[in-house]
Amino acid sequence: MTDSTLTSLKLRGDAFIAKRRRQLVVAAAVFAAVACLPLGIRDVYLQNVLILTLLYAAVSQSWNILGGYCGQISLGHALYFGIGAYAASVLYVNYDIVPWFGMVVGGLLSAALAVALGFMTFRLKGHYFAIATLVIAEIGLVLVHNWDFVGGALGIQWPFGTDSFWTLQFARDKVPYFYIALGLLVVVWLVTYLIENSRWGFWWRAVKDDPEAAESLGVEVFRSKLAAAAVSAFFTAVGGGFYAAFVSYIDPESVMSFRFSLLFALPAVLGGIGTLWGAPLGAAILIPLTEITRSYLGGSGSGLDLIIYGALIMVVALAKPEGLLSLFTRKSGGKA
Amino acid sequence: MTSDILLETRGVTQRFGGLVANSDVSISIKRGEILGLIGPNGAGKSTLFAAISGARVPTSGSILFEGVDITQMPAAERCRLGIARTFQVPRSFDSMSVAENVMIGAFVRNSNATRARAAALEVLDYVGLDGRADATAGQLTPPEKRRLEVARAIATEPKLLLLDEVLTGLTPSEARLGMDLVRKVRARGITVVMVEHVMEIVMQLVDRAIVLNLGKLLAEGSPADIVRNEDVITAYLGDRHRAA
Amino acid sequence: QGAPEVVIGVLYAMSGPSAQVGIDARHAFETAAEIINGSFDFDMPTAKAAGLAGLGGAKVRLVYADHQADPQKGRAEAERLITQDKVTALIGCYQSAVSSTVSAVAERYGVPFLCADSSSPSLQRKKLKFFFRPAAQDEMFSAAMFDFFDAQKKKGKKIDSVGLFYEDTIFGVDSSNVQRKLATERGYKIAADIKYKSNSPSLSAEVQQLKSADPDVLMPSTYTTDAILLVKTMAELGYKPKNLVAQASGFSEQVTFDAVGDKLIGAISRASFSLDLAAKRPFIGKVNEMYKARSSRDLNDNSSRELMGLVILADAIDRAKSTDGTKIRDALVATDIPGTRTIMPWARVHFNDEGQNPDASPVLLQYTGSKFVTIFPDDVAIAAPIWPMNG
Amino acid sequence: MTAQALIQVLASGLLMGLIYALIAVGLSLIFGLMDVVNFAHGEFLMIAMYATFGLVLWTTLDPIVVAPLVVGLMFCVGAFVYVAVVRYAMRTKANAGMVQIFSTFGLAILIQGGAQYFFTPDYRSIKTSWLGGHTLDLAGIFLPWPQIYGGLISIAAFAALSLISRTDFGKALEATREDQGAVALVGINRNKVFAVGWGLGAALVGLAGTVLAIFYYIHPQVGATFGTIAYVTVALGGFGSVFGALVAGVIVGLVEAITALILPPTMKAVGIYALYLAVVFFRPSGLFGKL
Amino acid sequence: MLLEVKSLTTAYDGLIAISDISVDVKAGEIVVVAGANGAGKSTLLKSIAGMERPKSGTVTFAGDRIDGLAGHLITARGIAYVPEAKRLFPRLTVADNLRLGSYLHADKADREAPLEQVFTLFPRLKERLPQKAATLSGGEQQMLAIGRALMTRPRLLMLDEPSQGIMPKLVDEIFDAVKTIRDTGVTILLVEQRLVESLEIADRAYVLQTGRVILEGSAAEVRENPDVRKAYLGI
Ligand SMILES: Nc1ncnc2c1ncn2[C@@H]1O[C@H](COP(=O)(O)OP(=O)(O)OP(=O)(O)O)[C@@H](O)[C@H]1O
Ligand SMILES: Nc1ncnc2c1ncn2[C@@H]1O[C@H](COP(=O)(O)OP(=O)(O)OP(=O)(O)O)[C@@H](O)[C@H]1O
Ligand SMILES: [Mg+2]
Ligand SMILES: [Mg+2]
Repeated sequence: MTDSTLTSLKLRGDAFIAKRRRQLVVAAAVFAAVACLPLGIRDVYLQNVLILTLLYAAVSQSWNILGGYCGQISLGHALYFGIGAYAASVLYVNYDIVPWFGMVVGGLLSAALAVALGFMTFRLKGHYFAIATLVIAEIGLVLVHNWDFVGGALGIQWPFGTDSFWTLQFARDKVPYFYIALGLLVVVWLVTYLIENSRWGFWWRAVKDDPEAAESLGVEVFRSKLAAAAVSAFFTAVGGGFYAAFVSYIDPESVMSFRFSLLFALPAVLGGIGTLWGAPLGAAILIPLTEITRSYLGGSGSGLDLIIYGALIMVVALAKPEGLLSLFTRKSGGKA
Repeated sequence: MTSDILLETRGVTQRFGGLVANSDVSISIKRGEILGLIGPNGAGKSTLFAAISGARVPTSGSILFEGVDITQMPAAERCRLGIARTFQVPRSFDSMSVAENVMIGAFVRNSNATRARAAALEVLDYVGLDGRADATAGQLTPPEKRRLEVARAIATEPKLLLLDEVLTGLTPSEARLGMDLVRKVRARGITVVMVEHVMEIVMQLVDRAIVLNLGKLLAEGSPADIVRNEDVITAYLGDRHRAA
Repeated sequence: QGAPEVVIGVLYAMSGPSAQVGIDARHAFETAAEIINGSFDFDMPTAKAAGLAGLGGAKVRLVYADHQADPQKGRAEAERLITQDKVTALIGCYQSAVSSTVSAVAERYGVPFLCADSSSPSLQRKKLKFFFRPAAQDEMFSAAMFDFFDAQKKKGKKIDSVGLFYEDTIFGVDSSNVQRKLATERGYKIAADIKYKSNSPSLSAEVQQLKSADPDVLMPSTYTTDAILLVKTMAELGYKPKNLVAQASGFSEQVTFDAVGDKLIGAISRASFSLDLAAKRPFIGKVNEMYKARSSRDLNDNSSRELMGLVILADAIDRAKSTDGTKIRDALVATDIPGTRTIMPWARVHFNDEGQNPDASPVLLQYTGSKFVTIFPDDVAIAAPIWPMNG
Repeated sequence: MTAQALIQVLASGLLMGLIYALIAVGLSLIFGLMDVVNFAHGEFLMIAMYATFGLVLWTTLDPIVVAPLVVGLMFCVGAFVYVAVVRYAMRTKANAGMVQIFSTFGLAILIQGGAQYFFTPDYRSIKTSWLGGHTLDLAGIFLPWPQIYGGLISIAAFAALSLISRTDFGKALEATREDQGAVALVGINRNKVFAVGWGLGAALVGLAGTVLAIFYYIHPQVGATFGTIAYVTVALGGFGSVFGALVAGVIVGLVEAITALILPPTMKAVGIYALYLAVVFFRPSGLFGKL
Repeated sequence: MLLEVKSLTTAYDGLIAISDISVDVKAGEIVVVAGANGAGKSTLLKSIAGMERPKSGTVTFAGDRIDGLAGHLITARGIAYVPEAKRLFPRLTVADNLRLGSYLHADKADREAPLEQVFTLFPRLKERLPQKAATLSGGEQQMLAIGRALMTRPRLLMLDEPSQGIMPKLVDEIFDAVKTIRDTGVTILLVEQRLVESLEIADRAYVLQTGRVILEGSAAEVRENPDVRKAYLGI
């Protein structure tokens, strides 16, 4: 190889590294800006919306790891969310174990379950897989519904306590929740960022595009899927644990219903599937919209809020099928 | 070097329902050679590639690579051992860029992304696709996709490279460049098996040819012998070659 | 003009499967607000004076929020109503799960929450300071049912076994837990104990089990959709329960009876309300007319509780002479309204230390094919029960 | 439980299974044959039920009589939804599946909102009809006439669909599913083919709606009650197989009924779900799947 | 003139692939288009077939403008196109693929006659009728693609490198077949890299380079052109 090609290679490598660095800088700027939001937004309701947005961004990004990067469209992530919520709640309410620990336990449980279920479902392709995940989550929902130890249909009410960072209970103050949710999003984003440029990240995308070709190029397809499922389930469950602490009451329907599985996928899809910023962007648009249409139109009972909400999802999905993120990225061969 | 046989198939048979695509095929591939695998359409060449590369476990028979039985080994593991293949119908990762496609191959030997990228760019340069490194693979024309297939396979740094009709659809001058590339690959110490229907290429490029017909081994020998083989002419080459 | 306004937050599901309840509730609250804000010659608190006399004739204004039956949304909406709309008090929420999170928010913000129509006993057990429920809860309702059975037994009717049939929600499970306990305590055999999935496409297998068990009394706890499906399926499979005594809900909705025609003749439901009372207290009829004008249906178990709930809340605010949460709370604690001044069959309205009105005596109503008649307790009954229900 | 009761449960399960199959038949066309995800399938059913209810109220005719009208109307609804929504979802190159899921999910919410807006969230039901409330008593085994009617309609609908899928048009549907761009090479107008396909799918679910309206309650969320079961039924039967959807529907009905006897009835869906998982574990493309 | 392409320009995402190309095909002719990889041969055919929308220029077929028409309408007018990537319906059987070829023809004779022709041309297909197209060997897929195009009973058949992946014996047969097809009255526009063989059967030829026509003429003229000889003759 000639010297000139070597230098050109180096240059290109550098451009690539520069791009990665630029992504980090952008992320730092965005997250810093978001971190300043509570300074301006004092209204509890709006803070509540912000927290939900961050939470959905984080959970949707977790879904995106399996669904967007690895191409395994899960319609059952409510299961992992529920496990996180229940683990944190049961450990805290029944055993007085701080929810931080419960979140991690829920995450590990979910990751383990995701791997176990993966042995069953990852042989399935396309819709068969999607329906299998849906069905498994529904089974989970029914079981929890009928499991008295975790409160069954009655759910679990978190006790009132004094405000404390450890128990994640703040009576009126939303700001701590905001920063915890932001922290969660930052962590999930960073993990995605790091994996994206690792061998796993590339393997996942190869598995998504063409598993058979990937296999012939040394990609451990099955293990790739398991790994993606585990990471994805872990963070989804952590999000669930946070949600339980945040709402301080959970019941099966309110953390595990099928609707949630869809709502976790929705921001990533609308924002841009398999991208670093798609899920956060999707959540930033979708969640405030959901909350605000319901709050300001839902009270009438006319169904108008649903009409607007449904139409918006439809319009966004159709107008920018590759995701809203494509509005921000230059039209080049590369990805965002 | 243990032996000069790199890979051996023993009685490989592949059935699809009533159809026998490979029937008791036993061949040996010698280290360092360029072996031509030819035969009529549907003779079972691609099927044999699938068995060797691990895409499909044969109905019966066994496959030995460097003396180790790999018949049941998953494709990914074979790739790490040093077997790489291209697909006759190109199967690129269409959402990724050309360079990223090749990186997937390069990850077999480099766990670090930056190094994998450097390796991938080097291979692209080598096969002459460097100009398209940042294009999305989905945008490539069929001949470009075939070249990408080759690049990806080379990036896995194989010992054995299975090329399934990668030089079709080229003008003669382009085909010449392609043949140079295959020779360069072999010069790196990579054993090459290629399926090709264009006899002008096969004749000039391969050291040895194996002919399959109706799933069975029909003939084996130097290219010059093969084209004179009456059975091969009847089954495969046709009258024009008899005249020639 | 000039008169201060009292803003009250109303939380219901306005979309989703139980949206109709929310919409009916809206009409009930609007009727209540009309009574409070206008001047009516009803012997009911806050009716006579226009507005709240204690607050210089302040008018009540209602702000509605849709919680979509989701506890999280209920909580968020409650916070929004408190912080943005600066509501003085909250009222709601039908679904017990939502009442649970809303009561927690109310407690944290020191805003009274009047739980109008959730009947889960677990709500009051949290001993919240700002939680008040003027109506009965499932324990009281179920106790009334079993009191009725005991009375029937005394009269020589055969009631040995009961069949519990309940949906797998807080409402169903809570209700069945109480009923199971009471049945055991009072020596009734539980011939069937069936928890089913709410909003099922079919109840055939469940009904077949009921039919096989054939209890003396079938005691369903179901929402409207399943009530309709249950009754239709029973008819289809040729199962006529000997008696049916329902935990209201689906069996107090007019639509259920409309949907199933004459199949429910003789069915008994517990209730908080009976239009029969209008004979004794004529203003009840007038209130009902006002409600009917808005919603084109009669007051029922739910809407009556909602309407009365707002009146009781307004009365407390009136007496508190303030919109301060704590003061209203104190006024609520001090509430003491004789039952005759309500539209309900209650003995009295006052709150124990759990915020529960222990004297919200329930009634049992029997459907005669055209209307509901009160059959229990005896002091308000206007007819003897038809028992067994099919004559 | 007596043997008679057991037979009753199985018979009810069978009839319900045929109803599930009838609801799934339209989906097996759209989802199974064309491989387009339609998350608004339950809402199509709901529209058809309201349409039946409205027409019955307006014309005072029997639901069976107005059925053809509803079916025709639903054909238009289906074709319109394709032309106005799904066509755009199918144009995309990247993750078309997800775009379909969410555009039809949005549509489902919109339709629910629309139903609430126009019809209020109240529960409706058709009070009198020829079949409603009538039951066939076979030696103590009760078979409700509406369900028997539904079962027959279901079988007829499947027969019709399997005939359609064998025609050129049926093949054109499958070809368009395989490669939307390539069908032009043989002169197929993919938009026309798919619009008609959606029309037929909606018409079939419309048929289910006219049957359900006789004995089921109607309200804006009623679609959700049947939606999941319909998806599982189609997948269980196997994508691409019309016959599979019919068989799967019946199996789902029976398994559900049996599960309700063995487990607490609240868990009866678990039986169906577990069955699906078991089947695809051994046969990754469902019972009779071709795809 | 059956097909008249005038100053056609087509671009992908703004990148011009062919520019200002004019090509004529008379009824009954076999016209060959040649050129290096990426010269724009396939793009030309795609633009005529309506698979890509040209930026400017016109395409006239049998006197009617067809540029900008949807692909299926162009097929309906009698242009069949076998793309380089074949575009079969992979999970449909060979039989169904062929059957769909005659989608436009309701008449039984219109369906059966070409089928006979296809089976005579490619007996292999007849053996493979119930097999899914995706599992065919590469060469069989090529046969099926040509067969499917013939089933549309075209007036103009456009073939993009039909000899690709075809065994030598059959390559000759394919060229013979092309001639036979022409003799049944179908006009042929052929993109081929095997220039020698194709010029043997062709009437005229065009040579493209980087999106432009650099040479056109009768088959003999093109064969004798020194640049062509250098690029195409002998490996
Ligand atoms: N999955 C399968 N199911 C059924 N038949 C198959 C399958 N795969 C291949 N075949 C058949 O097996 C035979 C051998 O196919 P193969 O692809 O190996 O041929 P080939 O020698 O590579 O031919 P070509 O030169 O045309 O590519 C063909 O007739 C093909 O139709
Ligand atoms: N789908 C596409 N997207 C972007 N660019 C394309 C696309 N298809 C072709 N091109 C570009 O257009 C130019 C012409 O391509 P075309 O396929 O027409 O060439 P060709 O002459 O058919 O070559 P080949 O012999 O390789 O088939 C090439 O530079 C190619 O890279
Ligand atoms: Mg091959
Ligand atoms: Mg080309």
